[in-house]
Amino acid sequence: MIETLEVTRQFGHRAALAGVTLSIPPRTIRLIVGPNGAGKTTLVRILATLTRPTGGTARIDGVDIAEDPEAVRPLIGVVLHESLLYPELTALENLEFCGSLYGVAGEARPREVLRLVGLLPRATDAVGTFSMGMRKRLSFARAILHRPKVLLLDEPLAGLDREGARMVAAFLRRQREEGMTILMTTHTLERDWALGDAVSVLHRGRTVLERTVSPEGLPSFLADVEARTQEG
Amino acid sequence: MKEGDRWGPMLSVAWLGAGLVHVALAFLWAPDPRSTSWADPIAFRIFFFHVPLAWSGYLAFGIVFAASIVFLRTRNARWDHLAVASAGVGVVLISLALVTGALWQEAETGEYWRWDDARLFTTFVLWLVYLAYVALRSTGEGGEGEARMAAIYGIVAFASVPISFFSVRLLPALHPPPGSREYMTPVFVAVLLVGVVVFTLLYLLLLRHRLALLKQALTLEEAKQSLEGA
Amino acid sequence: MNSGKAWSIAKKDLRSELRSREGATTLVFLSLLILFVFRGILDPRLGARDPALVAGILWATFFFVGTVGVAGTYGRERDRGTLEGLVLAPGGAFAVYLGKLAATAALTVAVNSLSLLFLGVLFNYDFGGVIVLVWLVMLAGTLGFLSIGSVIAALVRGARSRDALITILLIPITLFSIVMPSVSATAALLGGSGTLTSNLYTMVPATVVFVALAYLLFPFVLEE
Amino acid sequence: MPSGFESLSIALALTYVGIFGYVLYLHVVQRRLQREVAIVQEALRAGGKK
Repeated sequence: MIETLEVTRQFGHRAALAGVTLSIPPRTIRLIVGPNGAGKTTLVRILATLTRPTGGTARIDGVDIAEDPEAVRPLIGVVLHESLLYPELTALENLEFCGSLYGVAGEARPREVLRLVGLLPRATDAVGTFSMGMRKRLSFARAILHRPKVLLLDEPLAGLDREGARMVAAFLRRQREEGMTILMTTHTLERDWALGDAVSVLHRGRTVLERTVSPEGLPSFLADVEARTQEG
Repeated sequence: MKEGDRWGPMLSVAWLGAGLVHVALAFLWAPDPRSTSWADPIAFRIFFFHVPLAWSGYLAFGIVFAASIVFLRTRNARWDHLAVASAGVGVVLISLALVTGALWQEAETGEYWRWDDARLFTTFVLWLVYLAYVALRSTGEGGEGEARMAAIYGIVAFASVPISFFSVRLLPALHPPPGSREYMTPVFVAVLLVGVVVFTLLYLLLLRHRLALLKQALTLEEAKQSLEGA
Repeated sequence: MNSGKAWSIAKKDLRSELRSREGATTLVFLSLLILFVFRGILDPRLGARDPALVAGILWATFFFVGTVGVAGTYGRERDRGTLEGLVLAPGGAFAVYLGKLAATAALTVAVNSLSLLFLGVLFNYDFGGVIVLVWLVMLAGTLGFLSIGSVIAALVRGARSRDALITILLIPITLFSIVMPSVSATAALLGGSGTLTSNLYTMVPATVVFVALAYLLFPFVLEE
Repeated sequence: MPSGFESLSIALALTYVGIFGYVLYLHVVQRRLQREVAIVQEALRAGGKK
């Protein structure tokens, strides 16, 4: 469960986020759409307790991220542009290290998540030898290693080929079935439209529009977005 | 100075007046001929400038330290601006304190610099630390990243001064500074206090100038951005 | 602060280091380079017997090896974007500090020990029975230096001119609080006059204060 | 070794030259920034943008 109320982030007179209000129930995938520089990455980083919000409040499963970031961290799995992986270590060593940070001991869970993303055969290969797509899938495995309640994904499908994107999409749908709350930013709405349950539009740091996804609803939605972001 | 600025001119006039009084007193004060704790009675008067300068330098860096802590807590850019301005003024004051200190040391002992004079030594450490702070500020990145970096360094740096003082003071090569205290007559202390007031006023005056300059730079930055953005 | 996290990070850093050996080779070559430079300019007959000079050479080497070592550990994490993974994990920022400090200290102390050996060979200088105490002073000084060196290295990890910045920022803070006391302690040992205690006496509290500062400030340091 | 009086006057001179030099420096930079702001604002107005 993710709830934010008028979250802002600014320094001096520059406002990266001017007021983001969201409410994302469990078992849903929320797409966050907006041009580059609208504040998508800043929003993910704030919810992931990597960046401090300047104003407003944000709660993950009821825990306020500003007041108690330590309590939020075990609840969230994060996938950023960087893969958070060490190239000189093997896939298994990376996951075991990450497991030790989250109190997940041994190889069992790491092997399980490797199987989930189809990388079990490459468990003992150095991550440095992995392709971009394989690293992305490994960072998904890393994100769910400690069984978080919420997944925060910053343009997770960016740079993936069709096959890679299809695998990640299937993976996310399965996580949704298991009760995960998923927030995912994207700037290629056309391709990811079917994946989301609802879409929030971010424009100049503000949430300006929200719409539940329906298969044929894309064209009308795009028109509304165009209208809403013109007079901004 | 902006027109709505009542304080500026008053502060400058007050400083000029007090400054002249201080210089006059420093010259008129006659040392007690009997006491022997300094070699050259005339040059000793540099003390009336060295100590107030060093004091206002320490004050400046104390404010950088405090402003940095408040900035880290509140993230309000104003405190960061205060820290930058105070550091800039502080480096100037401390540099003058070092120069006058060296001149005074030379008049006393014939050497421009002696490591075992604890006061000169800690003033030098403070000067070095805040040159590094100013160097850090001029990496030119600007924005919150640089401000946060500088705030944290401002705290660590200020804390390192007493550490350096105690660490080196106990070195065998060092002995406590020469000179007994019997020259601290009431008149002497009075002149010194006037000096401290004068140079604290000076610090505030320079700080206002430096803050005004910073504000100007920010308006320029804002104007440029609105030019690009529009 | 969760010590398990600190221990895992230390183990990971050392494993990465053994796997890539990138840090170790740089530091060993740096140490050799500095010692060769001193060896080049000093005629062993007259120069190298003076304890203060030998102590000075040693600590110049230790200072730069420490600076480059600590810069590397945070620099690599920042450039590869893996540092955020450590911030994301529960257990607090201080655990990251302790974990990386332990790994860097292990590597730096190893290289500094080699430097003692290199100096002995290059200057055919016999430390004699006092080598163990000299090593202990090296250990104390290195830990003291790295305790604040890590904070500064982590602080400027993202700055453009970070390598220059690290040296500029570290010198004023560590020169008088850690390096000079270490030099005079080492010189005292090599010269036979035993005022070792007064210097260690000053370095230990300095290190304690630096670690306390790290505890208070590291959450802000790691913020991006 | 300069006499006591020379040291004192040098110290005094350096102190006040330093102070007024710094004030002058701040003043000069302030003037330059003010001119730049005026130029940028002019460009804004000329461009007819908001």
